[in-house]
Amino acid sequence: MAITYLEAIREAQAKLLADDPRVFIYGQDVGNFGGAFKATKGLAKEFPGRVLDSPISEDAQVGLAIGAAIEGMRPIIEMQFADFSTCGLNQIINHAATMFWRTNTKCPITVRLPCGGTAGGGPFHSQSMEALYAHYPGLIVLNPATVEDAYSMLIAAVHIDDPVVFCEHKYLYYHLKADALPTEALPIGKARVARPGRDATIVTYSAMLHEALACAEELAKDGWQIEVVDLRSVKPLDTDTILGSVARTGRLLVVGEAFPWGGVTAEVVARVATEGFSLLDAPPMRLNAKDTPVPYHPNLWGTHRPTARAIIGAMRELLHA
Amino acid sequence: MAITYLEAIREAQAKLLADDPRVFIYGQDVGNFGGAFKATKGLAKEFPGRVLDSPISEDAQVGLAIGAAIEGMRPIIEMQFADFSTCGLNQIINHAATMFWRTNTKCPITVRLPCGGTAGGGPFHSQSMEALYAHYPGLIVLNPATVEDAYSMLIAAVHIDDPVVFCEHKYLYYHLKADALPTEALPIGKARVARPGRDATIVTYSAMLHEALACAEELAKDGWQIEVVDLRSVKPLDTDTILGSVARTGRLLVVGEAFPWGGVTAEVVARVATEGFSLLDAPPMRLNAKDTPVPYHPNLWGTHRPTARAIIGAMRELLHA
Amino acid sequence: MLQTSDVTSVKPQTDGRRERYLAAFRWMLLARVFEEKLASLYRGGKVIGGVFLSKGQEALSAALGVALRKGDIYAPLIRDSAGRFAFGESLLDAARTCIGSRLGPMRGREGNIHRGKPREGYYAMISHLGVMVSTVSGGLVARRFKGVRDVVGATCIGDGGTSTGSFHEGLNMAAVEKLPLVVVVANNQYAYSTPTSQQFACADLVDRAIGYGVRGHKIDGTDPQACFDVVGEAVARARAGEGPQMVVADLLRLVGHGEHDDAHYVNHALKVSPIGRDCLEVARAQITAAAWMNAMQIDSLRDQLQAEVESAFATALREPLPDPNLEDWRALSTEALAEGRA
Amino acid sequence: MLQTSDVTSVKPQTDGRRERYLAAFRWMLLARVFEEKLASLYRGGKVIGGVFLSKGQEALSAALGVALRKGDIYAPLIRDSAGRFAFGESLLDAARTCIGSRLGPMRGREGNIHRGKPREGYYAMISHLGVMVSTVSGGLVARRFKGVRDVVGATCIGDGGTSTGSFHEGLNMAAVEKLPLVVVVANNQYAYSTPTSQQFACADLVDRAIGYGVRGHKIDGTDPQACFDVVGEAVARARAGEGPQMVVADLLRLVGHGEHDDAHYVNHALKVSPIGRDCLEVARAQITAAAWMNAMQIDSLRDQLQAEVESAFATALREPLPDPNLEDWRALSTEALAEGRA
Ligand SMILES: Cc1ncc(C[n+]2csc(CCOP(=O)(O)OP(=O)(O)O)c2C)c(N)n1
Ligand SMILES: Cc1ncc(C[n+]2csc(CCOP(=O)(O)OP(=O)(O)O)c2C)c(N)n1
Ligand SMILES: [Mg+2]
Ligand SMILES: [Mg+2]
Repeated sequence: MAITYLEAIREAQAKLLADDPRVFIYGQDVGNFGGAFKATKGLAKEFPGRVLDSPISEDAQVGLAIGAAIEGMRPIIEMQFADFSTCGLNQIINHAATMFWRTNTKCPITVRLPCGGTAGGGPFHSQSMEALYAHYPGLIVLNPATVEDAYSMLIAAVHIDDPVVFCEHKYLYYHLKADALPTEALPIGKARVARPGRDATIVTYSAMLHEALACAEELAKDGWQIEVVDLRSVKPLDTDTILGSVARTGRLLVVGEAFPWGGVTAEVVARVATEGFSLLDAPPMRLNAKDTPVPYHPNLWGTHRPTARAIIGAMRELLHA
Repeated sequence: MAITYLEAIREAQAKLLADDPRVFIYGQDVGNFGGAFKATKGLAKEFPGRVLDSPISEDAQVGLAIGAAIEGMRPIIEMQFADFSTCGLNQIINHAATMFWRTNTKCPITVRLPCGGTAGGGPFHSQSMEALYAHYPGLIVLNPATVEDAYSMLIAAVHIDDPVVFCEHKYLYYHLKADALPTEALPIGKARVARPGRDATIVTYSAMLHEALACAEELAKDGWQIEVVDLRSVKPLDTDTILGSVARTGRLLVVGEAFPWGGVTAEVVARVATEGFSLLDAPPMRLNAKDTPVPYHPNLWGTHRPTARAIIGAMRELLHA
Repeated sequence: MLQTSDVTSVKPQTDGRRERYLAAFRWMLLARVFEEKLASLYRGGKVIGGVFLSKGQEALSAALGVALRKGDIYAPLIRDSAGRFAFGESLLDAARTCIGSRLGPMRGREGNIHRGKPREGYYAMISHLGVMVSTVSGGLVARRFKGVRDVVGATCIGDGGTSTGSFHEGLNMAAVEKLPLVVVVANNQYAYSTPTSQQFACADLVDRAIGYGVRGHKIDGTDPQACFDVVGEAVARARAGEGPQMVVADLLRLVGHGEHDDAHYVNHALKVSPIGRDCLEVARAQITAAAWMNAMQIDSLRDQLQAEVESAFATALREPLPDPNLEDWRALSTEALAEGRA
Repeated sequence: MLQTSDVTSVKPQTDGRRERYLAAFRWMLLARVFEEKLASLYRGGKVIGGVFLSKGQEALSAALGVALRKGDIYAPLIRDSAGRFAFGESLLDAARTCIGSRLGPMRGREGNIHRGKPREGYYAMISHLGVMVSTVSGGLVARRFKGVRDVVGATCIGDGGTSTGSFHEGLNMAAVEKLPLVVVVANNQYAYSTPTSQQFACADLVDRAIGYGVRGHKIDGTDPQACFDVVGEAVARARAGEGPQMVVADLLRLVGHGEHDDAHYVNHALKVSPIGRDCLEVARAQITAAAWMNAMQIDSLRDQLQAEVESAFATALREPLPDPNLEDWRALSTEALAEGRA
């Protein structure tokens, strides 16, 4: 029985609600409706009173979660789209993220952000916001790229005693399927070598993992062995695994779907350059989305975001550098 | 007659109001009171009806500026502290920044952010937020480090047809003095070699420029010639000037006052690593604030942020690498 | 101090009434025909992304569109096809945007409801609900600076949108500045699937007006005549310098949140209650009762509008789609400052 | 539907009145003495950063502090020394925080008003105004999940803070969830330098209550007895399950926004009007008029409190300051996930 990335997120929440009375879900349309993407489908019925519809008030949604967390609950906040989390960002980065450091009080909230681009999504339903959250101290930012990680990392996220921004990719919701839910998982904070190789390393995360794997597959036809590292969490960032891979291959391409200034690709390249300079046999490379809002029409969107084809282009350059 | 960084900002606004009827200022307590830091002192009286007190509504303040800009005005929004701009961030990054690209309509707003740490400021009155704004397409992010730049870059900012986030550093408000206001200036987007050298390059901006210069001064006593590059604007980022300096020195340290994950230091190191790899004689280095909120007490604050002493420590490492 | 008793009750204006009504009706009908065509194209896979329709809200939407004039500012929301057309949007531009034509005002960069021509006073919404309240206010501040009088700025919002901080900050600010702003709240009983009972706890959203110090107006949004009269009065009061006006109309969204949504969650009792009336049917009845048009004339108007809609979509569908190679991939208007990196 | 007429007028409770009054008076006086000392230390350069005082607001602040019980949730704001003490904050912790002592609850990481002990129901404000409304609501939701009854959550805000989107979203949400929340608005006529005329346009902030569907209460904030009665009633109503309560008190900030501010902008007419009364003077008069204490007893109480304050600051000033080398420089509680890079 195949299970999708989206179903995995639903199942993780079902398990969390079943196993832990401290867990509840609060978000727009998450109740009887089951959420804009159906990530909470059936949960309101299965767990009466624990899956609550909120008004359209992202700031208050996060504020409510913070208060509940102070009192020992484990709230999950669903943002309808990651893009709307800008309206709750202040509570996330200034309130939740500073709570433990300021007051020695744990603030275990999980904010689920349906993020990333899909065809026809446009500028306000396509954003990847990990760079904003990862910049601020006190947050953990997770970016599952597989069905298994979507499931196990969401469960882990809610168990973590700190605020977690859980970036789930909308493009993967239906596209990605696995045979079964995982029974074990890598710990949070560990990256994973998704495909071993020896000629070059692609470091990436979330939906871009699959573009990178397609690139590696394609280049394998020419005899190239490309190693692909799936970051899984962008904060903390598993520098050791990245450096380990670069030590093996000597060549690095970092791929992200977010905007080009700053962000994950800059942080990864900067860490490798500062901590693993001598491992590099060629200049490292970055591939990001373009420096404009995310376009609505698929004709444009397909060029705005990195695709397997674009990654192949960059990789050929890197392999010959 | 000495003029401070703060006075330069006031003078720039006085000149803008005098020269251009499209300019007005909107912000909390900017009217008769002259602003929390007195950056608009006397302007409400000098320019009746054009310097308006707003309610405590950062989102609406920016929204108002956007509407006025659509209609051809040149609004300046003062945030009382950069830290509170999180409450107006959505309007800045999703509305102002996307306006031209979406609708072909110019959105010339300037948002002034009194940013950076001062003794006793604490977590919510000390932040450097350039990384958040620079990540989003459609914004220009300026960071003047000198009295002259505070003046000329603010005037330039308001003349720019695009939304500008103007990061003025509170620590420099009173600490920094110049003899006179400048009559000419480097164009926006150009970095400046603030001190020439040949042994290593420090790339930095805003208040950290002065810590970097102090470091260079100190190391000069040992015969080291440290080149210091003042970015002036972090978006656009003047990669050419940075690469030019690294080409001369072969060694790079990037210093910022913001949090360590991502941000300006990552972007600069990533650009040099990707575009100027062969220019580097040693691994590049970064120095940021620590990965916690900004502490209140000066004893802690002095360690949280990079200081000349910390920069000297890093530089000695770099010079011997 | 404004008291709830100041809430306007319908005060019909009688001169030119027939003309105004029929003009508005035409936009209502055009919106309905346009949206039906759009829905069928969506079902046929010709529209990418979301399609959000306004069935049941055309009277309210048109009421605002016809009350505004050229030179006013208008920031419509999700369910405002009628108002957009009434304010002067061309059918072709609407079709182009929904189809993604490169020649449309949004050039395929944005789609569906996220369209506008800001420099013509027709502001383009961003998705984040509530933000247009302060933005329109800013446009009005600009007009004030320029000494322009007799201007009105209007924006639309749903019951759900009133819960946003942006709505609150914007309306409060407009009240402080005494701007000629009209905020039209379409209380269509749901925000996506969320019923008003989970959205607010006041007895009536119009009760909020007093807390902002603005005049509140209440309408049965299914009654076109009431919509035209009350929205018209609110716009007139704003124009006359009486400060912000807040209009709250009760009605029901007669379709899903978007065309992907079957709206199974809508309470059946609401559907069969007066609030579930289709304003277009009511308009038809009001028009024929007043003998302003007969059924045949209405049908033939509908046919004519249908032909215009078909022709607009036929044109839009033949137009070139956006081409990544023709894009400059630049978010800044200042070319010299753009980085353009990927 | 709540009408403005539901706004509570003072309904004095008479049993235990003297005890309640004198208890509250003690906290008022302690706050005043504490803050005077703090101001003098600030002038002497012993306090780093801002100092924000509550002169003129002690009665309102104390009223809430004494109305709450252990087990309730309390999120005070800038001008709540009295309420903080009444809720149970130790004088030493207050002094330590202002001085930056390493041994205080904030360990020198935060200073002045940004203090609290969340796990004891005493939430620590962040600077961004308005956010505590939803946060306290969240605490109340947690209590509801746990089946805890008879609990109240309260937070304080200023006239300026009501303009924030956070305030709106939080209060609306609390109303939807019918939480036992009390929001006390100190309308002290200014937000920093901004007069209420530039902050809101409603005749009275209490008019907002109806728009949220919550009960509004209005008080003369310079009248201690009125404060104790009305705030007490609001808390009792919330505790009894009547849902959120909004209390608006009119008063005047008798000091600058902070001690750096000479408040020259404050309208003289307000200062000499009844709203400019010092609630502590009024309390003194009310107490002596009721013959609950005489002037000498009050003076000696003041002396006693003064001694306590001196001793608290003397201790705090002798304590070690924060030491960067003793810090773990870690924002996460989960050590294994912290990066700790600089
Ligand atoms: C700030 C924000 N949060 C969430 C959304 C997602 N969203 C889009 S439409 C909608 C429902 C809007 O309901 P309402 O305001 O009542 O308007 P209606 O759709 O009923 O016309 C939501 C939640 C949004 N657009 N903006
Ligand atoms: C969101 C936000 N914007 C700006 C500020 C800066 N600020 C701190 S206190 C203050 C004035 C507050 O006025 P009011 O709410 O009336 O409280 P009062 O100081 O009068 O007690 C301002 C503007 C802030 N703390 N939060
Ligand atoms: Mg609705
Ligand atoms: Mg105030």
